[in-house]
Amino acid sequence: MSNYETYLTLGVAIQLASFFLLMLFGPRLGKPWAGWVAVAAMASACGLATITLVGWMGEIENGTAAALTAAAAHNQFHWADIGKMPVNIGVKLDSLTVIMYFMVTFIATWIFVFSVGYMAGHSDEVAGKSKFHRFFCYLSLFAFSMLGLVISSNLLFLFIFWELVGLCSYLLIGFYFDKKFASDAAMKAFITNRVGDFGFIFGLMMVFFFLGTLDLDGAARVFADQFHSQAGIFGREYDINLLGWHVSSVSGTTLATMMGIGLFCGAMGKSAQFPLQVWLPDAMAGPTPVSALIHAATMVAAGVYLVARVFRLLTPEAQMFIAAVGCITLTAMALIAIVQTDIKKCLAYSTLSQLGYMVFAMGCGAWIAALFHLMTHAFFKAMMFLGSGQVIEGCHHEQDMRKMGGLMRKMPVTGFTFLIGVLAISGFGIPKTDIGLGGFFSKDEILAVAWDRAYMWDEPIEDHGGHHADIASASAFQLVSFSPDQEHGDHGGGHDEGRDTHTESAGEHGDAHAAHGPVIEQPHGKAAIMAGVSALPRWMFWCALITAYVTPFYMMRCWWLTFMGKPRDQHVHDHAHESPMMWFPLVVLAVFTFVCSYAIFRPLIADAAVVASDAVMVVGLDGVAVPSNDPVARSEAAGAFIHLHEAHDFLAYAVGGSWLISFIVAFLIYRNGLEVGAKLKSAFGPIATLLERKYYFDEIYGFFLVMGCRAVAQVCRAFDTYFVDMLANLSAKITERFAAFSGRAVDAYVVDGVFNGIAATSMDVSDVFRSPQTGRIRNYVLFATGGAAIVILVLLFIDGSSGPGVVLGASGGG
Amino acid sequence: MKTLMRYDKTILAGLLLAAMACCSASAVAQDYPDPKERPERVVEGEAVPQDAYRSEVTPVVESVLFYIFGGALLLSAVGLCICRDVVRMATCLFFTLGSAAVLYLLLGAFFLGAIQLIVYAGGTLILLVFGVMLTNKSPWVRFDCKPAEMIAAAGVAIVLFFGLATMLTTTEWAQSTGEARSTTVAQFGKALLTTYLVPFEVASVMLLVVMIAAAYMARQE
Amino acid sequence: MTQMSVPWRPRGKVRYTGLSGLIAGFARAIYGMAAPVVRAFPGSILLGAIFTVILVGWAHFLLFEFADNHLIGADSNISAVRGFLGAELTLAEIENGLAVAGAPAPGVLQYAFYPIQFRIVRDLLSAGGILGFISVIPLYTIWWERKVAGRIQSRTGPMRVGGWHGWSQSMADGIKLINKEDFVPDHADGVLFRLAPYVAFVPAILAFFALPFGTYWVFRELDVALVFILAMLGIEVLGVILAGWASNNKWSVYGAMREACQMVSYEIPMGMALLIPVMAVGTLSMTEIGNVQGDGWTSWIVFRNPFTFAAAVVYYVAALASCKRAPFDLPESESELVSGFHTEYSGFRWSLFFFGEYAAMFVVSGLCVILFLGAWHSPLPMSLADRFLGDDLLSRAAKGLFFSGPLWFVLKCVWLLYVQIWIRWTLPRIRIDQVLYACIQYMLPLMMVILLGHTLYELLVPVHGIVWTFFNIALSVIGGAVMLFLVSIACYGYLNRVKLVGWLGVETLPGS
Amino acid sequence: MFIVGLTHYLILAAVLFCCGVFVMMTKRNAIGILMGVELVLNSVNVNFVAFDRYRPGGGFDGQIAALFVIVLAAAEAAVAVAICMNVYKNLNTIDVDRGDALHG
Repeated sequence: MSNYETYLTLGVAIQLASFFLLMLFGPRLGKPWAGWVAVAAMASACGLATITLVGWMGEIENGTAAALTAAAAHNQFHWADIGKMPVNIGVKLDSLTVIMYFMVTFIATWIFVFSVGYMAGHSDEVAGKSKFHRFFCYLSLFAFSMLGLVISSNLLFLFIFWELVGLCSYLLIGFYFDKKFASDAAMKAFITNRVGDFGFIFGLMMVFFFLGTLDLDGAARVFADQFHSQAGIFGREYDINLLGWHVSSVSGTTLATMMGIGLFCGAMGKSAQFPLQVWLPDAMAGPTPVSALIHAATMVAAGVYLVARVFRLLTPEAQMFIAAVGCITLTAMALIAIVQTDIKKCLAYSTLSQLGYMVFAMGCGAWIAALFHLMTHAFFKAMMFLGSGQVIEGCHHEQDMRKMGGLMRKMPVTGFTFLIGVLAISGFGIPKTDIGLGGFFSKDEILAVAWDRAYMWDEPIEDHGGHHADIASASAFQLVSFSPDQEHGDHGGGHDEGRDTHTESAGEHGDAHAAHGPVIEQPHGKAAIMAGVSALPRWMFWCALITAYVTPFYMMRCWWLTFMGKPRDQHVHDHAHESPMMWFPLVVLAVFTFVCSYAIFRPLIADAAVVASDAVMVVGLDGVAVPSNDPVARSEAAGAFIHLHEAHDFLAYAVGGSWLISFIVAFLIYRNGLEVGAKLKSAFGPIATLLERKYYFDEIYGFFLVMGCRAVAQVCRAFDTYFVDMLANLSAKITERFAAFSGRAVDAYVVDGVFNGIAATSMDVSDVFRSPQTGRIRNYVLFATGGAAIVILVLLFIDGSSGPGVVLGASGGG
Repeated sequence: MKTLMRYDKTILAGLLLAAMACCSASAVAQDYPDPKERPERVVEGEAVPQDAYRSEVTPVVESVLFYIFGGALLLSAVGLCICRDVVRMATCLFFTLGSAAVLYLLLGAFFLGAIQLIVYAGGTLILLVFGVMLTNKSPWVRFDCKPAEMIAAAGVAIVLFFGLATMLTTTEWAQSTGEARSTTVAQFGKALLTTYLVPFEVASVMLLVVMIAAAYMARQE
Repeated sequence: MTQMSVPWRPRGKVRYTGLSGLIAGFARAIYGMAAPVVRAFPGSILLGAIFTVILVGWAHFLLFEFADNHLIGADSNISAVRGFLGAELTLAEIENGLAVAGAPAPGVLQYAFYPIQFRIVRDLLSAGGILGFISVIPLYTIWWERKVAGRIQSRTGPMRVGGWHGWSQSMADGIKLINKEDFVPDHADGVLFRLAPYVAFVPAILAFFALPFGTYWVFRELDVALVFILAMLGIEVLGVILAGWASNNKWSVYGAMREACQMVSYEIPMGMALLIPVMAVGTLSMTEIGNVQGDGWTSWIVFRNPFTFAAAVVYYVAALASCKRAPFDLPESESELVSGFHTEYSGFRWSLFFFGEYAAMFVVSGLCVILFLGAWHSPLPMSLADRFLGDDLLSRAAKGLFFSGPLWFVLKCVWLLYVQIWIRWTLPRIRIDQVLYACIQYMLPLMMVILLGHTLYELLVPVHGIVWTFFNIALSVIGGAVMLFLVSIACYGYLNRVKLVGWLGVETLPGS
Repeated sequence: MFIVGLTHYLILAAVLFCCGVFVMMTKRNAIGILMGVELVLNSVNVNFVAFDRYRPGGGFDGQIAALFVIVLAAAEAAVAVAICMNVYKNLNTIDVDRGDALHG
C-alpha cells in the first residue's frame, strides 16, 4: 500500500471514528465541543488530502503516478466471494479520486466550521433532547460515506456508500423532523432516490451477470473484451427488436445500452436529473450548511462522479440518453429559477441547472469539462449556499428575497463573496483570454464540444433516434470489423505523442503504461469509435446555449434583490448581522474559487482523463480549452476532429459575452425593486404560473403515482380481507374441530393411559429403592463410615493371618 | 478469704492457661548456642547443617508435652462431639486446633504450626463464628438428631476407632531414630517454588476461584 | 471550684478486709517506699518503671551469662542439652566453679545458681519478667492516657491518688476492680463468659514471648516469629467475639461482630504491609530484621525506599484498627453500643480485657518499631560505637544507652503508644461502614500497589545505586526533619503550656 | 510406652478422626458438620506431620502435604460458610434436614 492509499483510507476511517464518538459521547461533549470534534476529524482528513494532493502532483511531475495507480489496482483486500466472483476492497487511486477527495474534505471542513456557528444560533432541542451533537454526528457519517464513495474501486462498495450518503441526506433533510414539511421533504428525497437506485441496482446486476466483475477497471476491461469478441453483453441474441424499432442503433449493443442507462439512473436520482428532480428543491428544508455541503457541493455531484467512473461502460446510445436528460434538466430548471423568491430555492434550482450542465457535458463526451465544472461549481455553490445561510441567519430566519434588499451594508463580506459566486457561475470572463472565473472556462468548453457534436460531425445524422437501421448497422460494421492490431500503432503513437506535451519523460511513461497493461488492455482506434458515435441533435446545443444566458440573469436577480437596492422590510434589515465564524469560511471558499479556476484541478482532471475516459465505444472529446498541460493531442489523434475548434471564435464570444448581457438585463429589471418584475410576470401570465408551479411535476406525480399506489393498495386490501382471511379462518376452523376430536378421544384414553401407567409403575418401584436415600448428609456419612469400619474389621479378622505382619514404609529410605 | 474463694476458679483457670502458654512457648525451644556461632542466613535453600538448630526437647519433655496437649486435644475434640451449642462447639474446635498446632511444633514443624495458628485459628474460626452469628436468630439453633441415630453413630465411631487402633498398633512402622528435624522457612519456600511448584500454583489458582466464588455466593441480592 | 474544695486526703481511715486488706496494705507499702523517690524525681514514673523492668531483665541476662560462661563452660555446649531432669552439675561443682570465677560469698551462691542450669527454670524466670512487664505497661499506659487526654481537653487528668500527678491512679483502680462483684448475667453462657477474658489476654502474653527487645533480649528466638505474633494478635479477637456472644446482650453481639469484621478486614493490609520488610531482608525472624537496621537511621527500613515508607504508614493505621483503637474503636464505642462487647463485664474480668488491649497496643507498636523503625538501634550508626567503645562493662552500658539496646526499643514503642493516644483523643470515631470501606476500597488496593512497587524496586533498582541512594537519603532527611519538628513542638508545648492551654490551676492542686 | 513414638501420634489422629466423623454423623447444624470436616482434616494433618517426623531419610514432603491440606481446608471453609449463608437466606435456618427441597 502506498502512502497515498493509507492517507485516503485513514481520512475515511477518521470520519467513522468521529461518527461513533459523537454517537456515543455526543451528549456529554455538549454544545460547542461536539461540533469541534467533527471539525477536527474533517480538518485532519483535509490535511491528509492536502498531503496526498501535493504528493500526487509531484508523482505526476515525476511520471510515477500511473505506476502507483496500477499498484493500487493490484493491491486489494479480498473481502468476500459472490458465487465465484471475488469482491475486493481497494482504493481507486488516480487523479480524479485525489482531487475529488481534496475537494470534498476541503469544502466539508469549512462548512463544518460554518455549521458550528450556524447551529449555535438555532434552537436544538426536540422533546427536551439536544440535537446539536446529532447534527455533527450525521455530518461525520456523511463525510465518511462520501469519502468512501470517492475512494471505492469497486462498484459494489461504491453502491454501499452511495446508499449511505442517501441515508445521510435523508437524516439531514429531516433534521427538524418535528416539522411536517421537513419530514415530508426527507421522505420525498429518499423515495425519489430509491427510484433512481432501482435503476442503478438493475445496472449493477447487469454488470455482475454479464461482465462478471464489479471492479471498475476490471469491468471496463471485460467490457472492451466483450465488445471486441461480440460476446457476453454484446451478444446479438439479446437484441430487442420491437416491431422493427431497435433500442440501440448499433446491433448487439442493446443490453450494453440498457446497462449504461441503468447505471445512469442512479446518477439521475442522486444528481436530481429530470424527471427525478423534484426532491432537491424540497431538500432545502434541511439546515443551510447541509444544503451547501450535500445538496450543492458534494452528494449531488456524486451522480456526475458516477457517470465519470462508469464512462468506460457506456454506449453511444446511453451517452445520448444522458445528454438528453441533462439538456432537459438544465433548461427547464434554469427557467424555474427565474421566478423563485426563496433565496435557497433559487440557489437550489440553479444547482439543478448546473448539474444538468455537467450531465449534459458527460453525455456530449466533454468528460474533462464536466468534472472541471463539478469542481468549480462545488466551491462557489457551497460558498453561495453558506452566504445564503448567513443571510437567513442574519435576517432572523427570513428566506424570502422580496423582504430583503440593501443588505450589502450590513453584511459586506457575505455580499462580496456572494458576488464572486454569482460571477463564477455566470461565466464571468473576457473572451479569447485566460481571464475569467470557473464557469467561464467550463461552460465554454462544454458548449464547444456540444457544437462540435452537433455541427462538425463528419457524418451528421440529423434525425436522432436510430430509425435508420442501415446507417446504424453500417456504423456497427465499422466498429466490429475494426482491427485492433492495425490501429494499435496509430492509436498508441498518438497517445504517446499526446503525452509528450504534458509529461517529462514519454518513454518512461510508455514503459510504465506497457508494464501495467491491464488498465487498457485492448487499445482501440478513436476514429473508429467516433464513427459509431452519433451526432448530437442541434436543439440540445441551442438549449444549453440559451441557458448560458438565463443563468447570469437569475443569479444577478438573486444577488441584486438580496444585497442591493433599498431595504424592503425594515425589521429584517435591522436584524441583519454577520458573525466571524460564519463569514470566515466564505472568504476561504471565495479565495479557492479563484484558485481552482486556474490551478490544481484542471491539469489533474486532464491527467485522469487519459485512462478514465478511454472507452471502447464512446469518446472523451475535450481537453483543448485550457491552454496548458492538457492532452491536446488526444483529440488530434482522432484525425477527423482536428477541425473541431474552427467554430470556437464564434462560441467564445457567444458564451463569453452572455454574462454581460444578462447582467445588464437583470439590472434593468430589478434596479428599482420588484415592480418591473411583477409587471413582466403578469405579462407572461400562464408561462410564469407554469414555472412557479414547477411544470406541475409534483401534482402529476401526486396524481399518478401516489393515487395509483393508493388504488393498488385498496385492491390488495380487499383481496387480503376477503380472500386470504377467508382461507386462514377456514383452515383454523378445520384444525379446531380436528383437535377437539383428537383431544377427547385419543389423548385422554390412549396417550394418557400409557404414560400414567409408566409413571405409576416407576413410582412404585422407586419408592422401594429410595428408602435408604434419606437426603441427610449425616446418614450418608454414617453408612460410609460403617462400611469403612466393616472393611477394616474384615481385613483384620478374616484376612488376619497375614495382616498384622505387614511392614509399611520399610523401603522409604530416600 | 471470701474474695479469694470467689475468684478461685478464675484464678486457677488463668494460672492453668498461663502455664499452658509457658509450656507451649518452651516447646518452641530453639535457641542459638552462641550468637557468634550463628550460621549465615540461609540463601538459595542451601542445606542447613542439622546441628545448627538443636532441639532442647528431650524425649521425656516431649512425652510430657505430648500427653498434656494430646490430652487437651482429645478433651476438646470430645467436647466438640458433646456440645450442642454452636459457639461452644467453635470454642472446642479452637482448642483442638490450637493443641494440634502445639503438636506440630513438638514434631519440629515450626512453620506449619504457625501457619496452623494463623490460618485455622485466626481465619477459619472467625469464619465459623461469622456463620454462627449470622444464623443465630433462628429458632432452631439447637437441634438434635434422633437418639437412635446418635447411638448408631457412636457405635460406628467406636468400632471404627478400635479397628483403626488395632491396625495401627499391629503394624510395624519403619521409624527413624533421629531427633526431630526442624525445617526452616527458607527450605520451605525453596521447596514450594521448585519441587512443588505445580501444586503450589494450582492451589493459588484455586484460592482465587474460591475467593470469587465465596464473594459471589455471599453477595447481597 | 468544687473540685478545689474537696480535700484530697480522706478524713477517716478506710477499712479493707480480707484479700483486699492484704492488697491494700501491699499497695500502701509500695506507695510508702515509692513516694519519697517520686517526690525527689518528679516526671519520670513511666520511665522509671520501664527502667526497672529493663534492669530486671538485664540482671537475668547477666546471671544467665555468668552461669553459662563461668560455671557450665562456654565451650561445652552443655546448656543446649540441659533437660528437664538431666541435672549434670552438682552443687559441689557449682561451688567449685564459683570459686574459680572469684565470686563473693562462698558457700551461699551455689544454691542460687543450681536451679539456673535448668532451662525450665530460666524460662520461668524470664516468663515472670515478661509478665511483670506486661502488668506494668497497661497500668502506666492507662494512667498516661488519662493524663494526655486531660491535657488535650484542657483538664488536668488524675491528680490525687499517689501524690505526684496521681501516678498510682491505675493501681487504685485495679484494687477497686478486684473488689468488685463477680457477675454473670442471666441466660448468659457462663462457661464462655468466664473463658472469654483469658482467651483475649493470654495470646497477648504469648506474643511477647516471641517479641525481641534486643538482639539477645528475647524469650524464644523463633524462625517464624512474625507469623507467630500475627497469629496471636488474630486469636485475641476470638476472646472479644466470645465475650460479646456469651453476654446475652445485643449490644455486645454488635460489638463482637464489628470487631470480627474489622479484624478480618484489617489483617489483610496489615499482613501485606509486614511482608514489605520481610521481602527487603529475606527472613521471618524478627531478630535478623532488627539487626540489619543498625547502621544509623538511614538504614532503617522505613527510609529504605518510598514503598516501605508508605507501607509503614499503612501498617500503623491498620494496626490501630486491629487493636480497636480510636478512630476505629467501633467494637467498644460507648455512645452507640454502651461499651460494646464488655458491657456486661466488670471487675477483674473487665480489667483483663484492658490488660490484653494495652499489651496488644504495645505489641503492634513493637512490630512497627522492629520492622520499620530501626528496632532497638538508636539513630547513630553502630560502626561509631565499634570505633570508639570497647568491651568493658561501662562501654557496654554506654552502647546500650546511646547506640543499641532494649531502652531504645521501649522508647520508640512508648512514642508510638503516645501517638496512638494522641490520635484517639484528637480524631472522632468513624462509622463502621466507613471503617470497612476504608480498608477494602483504599488500603487494600494501595497496599497491593505498594507491594508490587516494592518488589519491582527491589528487583530493578541496584542497591546503593544513584536512585537507591537518592530516595534513601531524601526519605531519611524528610523523616528525620519531621521527627525533629514533632519533638520540638512537644518541647515548646510543654515549656509554654500555661500560655497555650490556659491556667489550669495545676500548681495549686495537691500532688502537683 | 511412656516415651512417645509414631504410634502415639497415629492413635491420637485416629481418635480425632473418629470424633470428626461422629460430629458429622450427629450434627444437624450445617456449621457443626463443617467443624466435623475440619476435625477430620486435622487428623490427617497430624498423621502427615507425624510420618514426616518419624520417616527415615530427609525431606519434608509430609509437611508440604499438610500445608496444602490447610490451604484447601481454609478455602473449603470459606465456600462452605458462604453456602451456609445462602441456605440461611433461603430457608431461614441452617438445619440441614430442612434443606430437602430436592427430596421427593
